[in-house]
Amino acid sequence: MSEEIKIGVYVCHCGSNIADKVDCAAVAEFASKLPNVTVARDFQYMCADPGQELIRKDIKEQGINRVVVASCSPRMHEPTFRKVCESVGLNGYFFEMANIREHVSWCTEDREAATEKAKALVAAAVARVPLQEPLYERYADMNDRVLVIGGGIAGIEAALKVSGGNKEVVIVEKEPSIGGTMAKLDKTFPTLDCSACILTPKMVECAQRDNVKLYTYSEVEKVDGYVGNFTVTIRKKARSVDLDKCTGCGLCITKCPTKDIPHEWEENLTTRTAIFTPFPQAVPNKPVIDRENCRYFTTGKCGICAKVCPTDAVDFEQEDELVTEDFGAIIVATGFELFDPSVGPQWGFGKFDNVITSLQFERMVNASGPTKGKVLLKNGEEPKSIAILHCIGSRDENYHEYCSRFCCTAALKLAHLAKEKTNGDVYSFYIDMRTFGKGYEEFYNRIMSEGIHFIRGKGTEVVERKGQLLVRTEDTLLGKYREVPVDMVVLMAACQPGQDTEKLAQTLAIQRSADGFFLEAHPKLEPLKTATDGIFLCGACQGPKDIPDSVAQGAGAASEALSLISAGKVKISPIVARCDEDKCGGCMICINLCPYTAISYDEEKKVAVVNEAKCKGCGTCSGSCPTGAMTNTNFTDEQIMTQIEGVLAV
Amino acid sequence: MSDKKLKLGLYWAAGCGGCDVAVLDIDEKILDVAEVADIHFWPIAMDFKYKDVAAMDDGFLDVCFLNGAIRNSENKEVAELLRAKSKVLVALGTCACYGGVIGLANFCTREEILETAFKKTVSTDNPEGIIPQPVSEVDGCELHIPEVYEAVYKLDDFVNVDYYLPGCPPRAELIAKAIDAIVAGQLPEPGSVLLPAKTVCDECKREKKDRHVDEFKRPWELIPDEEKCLLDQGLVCMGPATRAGCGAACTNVNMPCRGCYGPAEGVIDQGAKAMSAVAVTAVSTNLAEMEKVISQVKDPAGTFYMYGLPNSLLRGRQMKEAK
Amino acid sequence: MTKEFEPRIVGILCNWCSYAGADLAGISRIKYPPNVRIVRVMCSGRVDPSFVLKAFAEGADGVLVSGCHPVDCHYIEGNYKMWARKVMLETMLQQLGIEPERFRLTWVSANEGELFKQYVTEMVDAVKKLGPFQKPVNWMTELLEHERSLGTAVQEIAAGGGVGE
Amino acid sequence: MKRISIDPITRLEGHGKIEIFLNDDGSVENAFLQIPELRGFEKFCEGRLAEEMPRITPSICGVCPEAHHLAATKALDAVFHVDPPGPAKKLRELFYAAQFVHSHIAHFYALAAADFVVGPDAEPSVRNILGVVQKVGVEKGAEVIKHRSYAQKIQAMIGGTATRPVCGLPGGMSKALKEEERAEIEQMATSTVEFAKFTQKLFADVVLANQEYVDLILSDIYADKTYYMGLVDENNKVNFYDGKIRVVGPDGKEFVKFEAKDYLDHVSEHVEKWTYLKFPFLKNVGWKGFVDGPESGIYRVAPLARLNAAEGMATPLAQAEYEKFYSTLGGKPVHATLAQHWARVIEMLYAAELMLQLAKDPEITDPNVRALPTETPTEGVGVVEAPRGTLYHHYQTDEDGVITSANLIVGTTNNHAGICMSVKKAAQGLIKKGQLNDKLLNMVEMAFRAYDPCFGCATHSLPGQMPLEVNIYDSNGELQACLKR
Repeated sequence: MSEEIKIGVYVCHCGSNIADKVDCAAVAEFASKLPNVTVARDFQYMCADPGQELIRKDIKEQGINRVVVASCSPRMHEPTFRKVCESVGLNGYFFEMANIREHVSWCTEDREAATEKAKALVAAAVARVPLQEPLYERYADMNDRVLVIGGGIAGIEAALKVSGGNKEVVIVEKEPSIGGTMAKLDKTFPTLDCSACILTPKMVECAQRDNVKLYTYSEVEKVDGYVGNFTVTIRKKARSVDLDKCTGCGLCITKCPTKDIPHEWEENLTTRTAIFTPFPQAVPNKPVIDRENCRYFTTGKCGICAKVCPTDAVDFEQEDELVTEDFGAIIVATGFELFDPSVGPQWGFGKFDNVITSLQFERMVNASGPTKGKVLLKNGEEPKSIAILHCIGSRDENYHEYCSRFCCTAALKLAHLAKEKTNGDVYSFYIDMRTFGKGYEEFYNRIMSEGIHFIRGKGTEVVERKGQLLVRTEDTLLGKYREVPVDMVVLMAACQPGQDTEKLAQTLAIQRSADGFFLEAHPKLEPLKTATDGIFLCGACQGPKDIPDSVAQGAGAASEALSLISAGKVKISPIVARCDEDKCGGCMICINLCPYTAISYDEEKKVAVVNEAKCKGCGTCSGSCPTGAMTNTNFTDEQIMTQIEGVLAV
Repeated sequence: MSDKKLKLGLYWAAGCGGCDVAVLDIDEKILDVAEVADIHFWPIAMDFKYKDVAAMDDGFLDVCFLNGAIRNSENKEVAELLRAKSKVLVALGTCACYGGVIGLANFCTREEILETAFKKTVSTDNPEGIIPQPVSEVDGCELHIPEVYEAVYKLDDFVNVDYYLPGCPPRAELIAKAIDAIVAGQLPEPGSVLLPAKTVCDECKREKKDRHVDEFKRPWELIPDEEKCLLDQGLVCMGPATRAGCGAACTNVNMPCRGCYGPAEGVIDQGAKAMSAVAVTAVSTNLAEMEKVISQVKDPAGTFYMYGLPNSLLRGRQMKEAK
Repeated sequence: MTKEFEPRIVGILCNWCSYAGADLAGISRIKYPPNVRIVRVMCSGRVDPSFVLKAFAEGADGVLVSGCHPVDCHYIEGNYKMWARKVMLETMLQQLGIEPERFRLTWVSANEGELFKQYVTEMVDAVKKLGPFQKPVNWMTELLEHERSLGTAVQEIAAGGGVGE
Repeated sequence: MKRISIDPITRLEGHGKIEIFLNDDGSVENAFLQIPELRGFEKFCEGRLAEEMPRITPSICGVCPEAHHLAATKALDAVFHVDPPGPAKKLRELFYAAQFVHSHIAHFYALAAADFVVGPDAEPSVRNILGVVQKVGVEKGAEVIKHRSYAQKIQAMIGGTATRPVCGLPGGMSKALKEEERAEIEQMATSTVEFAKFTQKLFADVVLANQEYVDLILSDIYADKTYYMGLVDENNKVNFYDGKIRVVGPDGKEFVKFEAKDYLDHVSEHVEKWTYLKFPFLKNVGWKGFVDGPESGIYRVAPLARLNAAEGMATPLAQAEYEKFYSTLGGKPVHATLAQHWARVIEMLYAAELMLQLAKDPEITDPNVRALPTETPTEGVGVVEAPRGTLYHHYQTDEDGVITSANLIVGTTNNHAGICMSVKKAAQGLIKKGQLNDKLLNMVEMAFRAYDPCFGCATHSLPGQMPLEVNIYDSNGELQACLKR
């Protein structure tokens, strides 16, 4: 740059806030002698109108082209002074601030030492500011469609709220039907209202709204782009049934000759056919062919379903289909899965017939479930005693350290249902009773009055002696080791991240916390955001959550997404990383360093390329770029090193 | 180019002679050079003498290639003399440009070096504890040897250098190319490095992928995959931080780069940059684990500054006694 | 008049936690030694080890780098990346004859003004005990002689600090 | 005797210097070879990773870097207690034979040949490689360039680069040789054997056919009766890469034969205050000053010493030359310093033959070139014959394989005392009554040039063919003559 550098330095008294400890006039006098400084002034309040006017006047009249204000923290007034510069046509990044209030006058006892320190900071700013480059904020266009990944209660709620805002939304659900875990529940705590009764209407609404598009039996394959401009590739798995033609009459299901396949949706408590709908209220209520078990696909013979289908909807030739859709925002609502208790042989799950999981019990007590609402042992008899074991896989160093949150209250609900259905002895083995939600403690009190036996002690082992199950525990209230004989054991298995979480985290380029759930941008202030702009979280994919919390988060995430896409434009901060292609050796060190996947590798040019819309300007890539090709705007190596020289010049 | 032949000079200061061998390695091309240029000074091959140089007018030589670092007052004086006699001075080789391997001596003091060489080494038989002296008398004959400097310096610490051609040694093709550029009068801006701005990674054909290291390995600890990046395989490699030019000679034979072509364009401290790039390949969210992995790199300063300690920000070990 | 040695320490602080923590110390009127001069970066992940070496080369008596606590990084894990560099840098500094007390990486959050004071105070005390950072005296002498022989002004490189100590 | 002043130019030239002092009669009173520098490898290698030594120590010398590379690598084999697979050893040997070809061509043609081909009393302006090329013809000059270049290329193929090889690792080599590389090497080696044969013929035609030269070689002023040291294989044949160190006495009889690891029992280094270069000597004979004979522990190394210390060459053509060598020069041992040149060209032939033999060895492309060390590193000695003499690298490490101490005794250092004696003797024999002329001075210079002294190696400081000056002072310390190279 051939232009002569003319720096204006303005030392603020901040009333007496600075002037009490710093000899502002001396600092200004010192500054006036530094290289390139044209004017140096001290003034009562730089941030007030007269102070700002001083800067404007010098820029206009004295041709000042770099501004240094020594006052408070840049975290306070940096934007103020940038605007001042811009108001008279000087780029806001030709401005630098020296923090002589928070970092000098307010924290230093000795006036002389404070003045010296203030001089050092001013010298550094004056040294640095000539190296600063003009930077400009930019905007990118914003697509206003929203993708919701996961069609459980959180995703459904989020989708409906976005749709309610008159924006298009797409739900991608990997199962043949939306509904998620909630669809499997019988009653919901603490009100004990029927789960299906409150969920089904929402599911149906998703199917019916014009601006909601459902991709069931589908998965997100690839995500490109950045906030406002995501391009998502969705794999529609071959359903073998043409959804447009199928009327959902169910004839095919009744005729299917393969009837002995374990029914996953019923937690394997019963069997299903090869062509099936997971449950009666499924949305879409249309079948899918399980190709692994279908005779047509395994032996090439059969095809009965196709023959009986009145609308010719069965399509054996169907293949996986890849579709791409564009979105401005993505909401992740992939939920959780249940811990598999067979991992710990001490609980006897998978070994003893009558040790079951909470969700199996849930299906058992459901009127439309495999036992038509009856609690039955494997032999068909009703159990006389049932043990409910809390914290299976939760709060356990060997499995998951965290508390799964909803299982205490769910266990209370199941205890109530067990008592109601069997009138037998019900034992609840707990470590602590954590009933934190609104109305939950009251629910606990109610159940306690129902004659359930609460044993404060973790059910550490389930054994069988002479055909009788025994639950072993250390009763911490009695301080005694106990063995409790029961007919049935219900394990309150932990809530854990779904198996796909890791893969999806990579696809979306979002982080997971140590427990494996997706990581929010900030646990308190940004609980629904991820570190990647435009991608939000809700429900149990972020951590264990019950229904009220999941619904609240679904609505919250929808609000985040709506707020984002409604702005119409994406603002891109000028503080970003930039790669000098001439210098970049293509070592790819930076690529892994970027938490936002903002850096990609150009195979042809063999250089790193920054997507400035994704970049947040942290400069970490720059800090480890071995060639200096990667620079951090407004924080270049040269600028920082010069600033270091500057602070040491005094 | 004028009709008159170019006047060339070549010289080494504190170096190993490898740069001169590299000049010889241009092979038959040296005969082409002889056609367009007269070599007025080249101690390895010619019988011109120092006094001939001293007698030259200032700026007599069109171009002088000087290799080797500055280790004692003689090196410095010759460098100053040749600077005066040359229109263009080229620092040839890493020692002249950045200090080179012998710059590792800046980890020690002169005293430590003398003590080790003449007293501590196991085969030395020196009951009287003699240390060679600058001036000594033997049987009435007074003998002089120069005193070595406390540290190793690069050439531009003492004289103005017009061009830098680093490499240990610079590849013969690069020397030939530089000579061609000189002959054609097509030299870039003074102060430039006569090499591409890219780094060794750009020249290395190995596949870079993972950029995450679970364990740093020493070259003798594994037989590396011949296709994959050595750094990805846990070998500390300076390739990312080293100027291109060598054609990835070391990684071609399965050995990691040690940075002999010096820093990338504009980089102030090659070792610090390389260290920063290598260290972050071990990043994890487990601080203790990370510390364990990174501590597997045993001699980071010696490794990352193997060819450029005198060119680093700190130039060497600070002279306080090692604790 | 023997004035007590006042070390000059360069503090390189991340914008979101430590710089804000230092701001809070000021806002809370917490008094601490004036020896630390702060340079702001957006994230401790930005801190190139060259900055630390540069500070020493310019005559700093100590360098304090500070970022967010491990799980709190505004940019997710920039601070872990700095930690990685720090581990290796510490060994390098030791090899280069710089006492460990002169370089420190700390975690200070935006609400830890007191902690910032504590770290600064500890570091200033420790560096005071060590005395000024000693530049390579003898080498500089050789270079200085050269400068003099050229009749040029003595460069700041030697005036930076500690020469003659 | 008093020195009056030092010419500033002299200071500039002091890379290596010989100071000759005359007495009142104008005859030689004393002579010294001084080495002015040292770079301190032994010290600054401390703290480095052991495996970096084969990469660091070639910086000692750019002329024989492979010697340092392999000595260091062999020392690492010992430090890590690992034995490289057979193919790795062969590959190292092939690589190393190429180094000898390169180095011996460079020395013989560029530096030594001028004295014989052009003549010791020729004008200095033609007494150089260009003069040699004029005599033998430009075509042959191109052959010299070509074969030196072949040797460099072979080293680069195996080692990464010729001047900074990186292939050596404890337990083997970093990369196996590919078939297409082998085929190319075979071709180049075949040509090199022919070239080496031509060189023998040239030597015979130019030197041996001229009785004056033969007399000069055998003249007493160029003879020092010292011990000789060199590596030999199990048949006591010359070997550059491996074997035992054999020392023969001035009488030509075996004095001792020892393993590399035991070198400290046999070799010590003496220190003088007037040079940075030490003086190795046979510990069991002792340092007796700069004198020859069986009572003095001074020994010599390099081509002549290798031939003297061995009982033959392991390849047929070289063996025939070996026999001719001793029959022409009057049997073993040959004490004539100038016979170094002949010995060197015989070694060139041996190296070329060895190169060809190894290039044809089916095992040379075997991919099994690495054995991974499994034991804790400790201490080790690696010895090879560098072109300029026996080279010792000795390292000790901590359990992490970080060097805790290093000791290096390099080719030219071994010859330091010998060179001092040879120069003094030649000067005494040639300079009478202060009479000096260029021929006489060059003939003094020939005494040290024969050693192909590499002070780069020796001081771990300076390059191979360095400027060296000879100053001759009269009894008043006045500079009488100055010879510079």
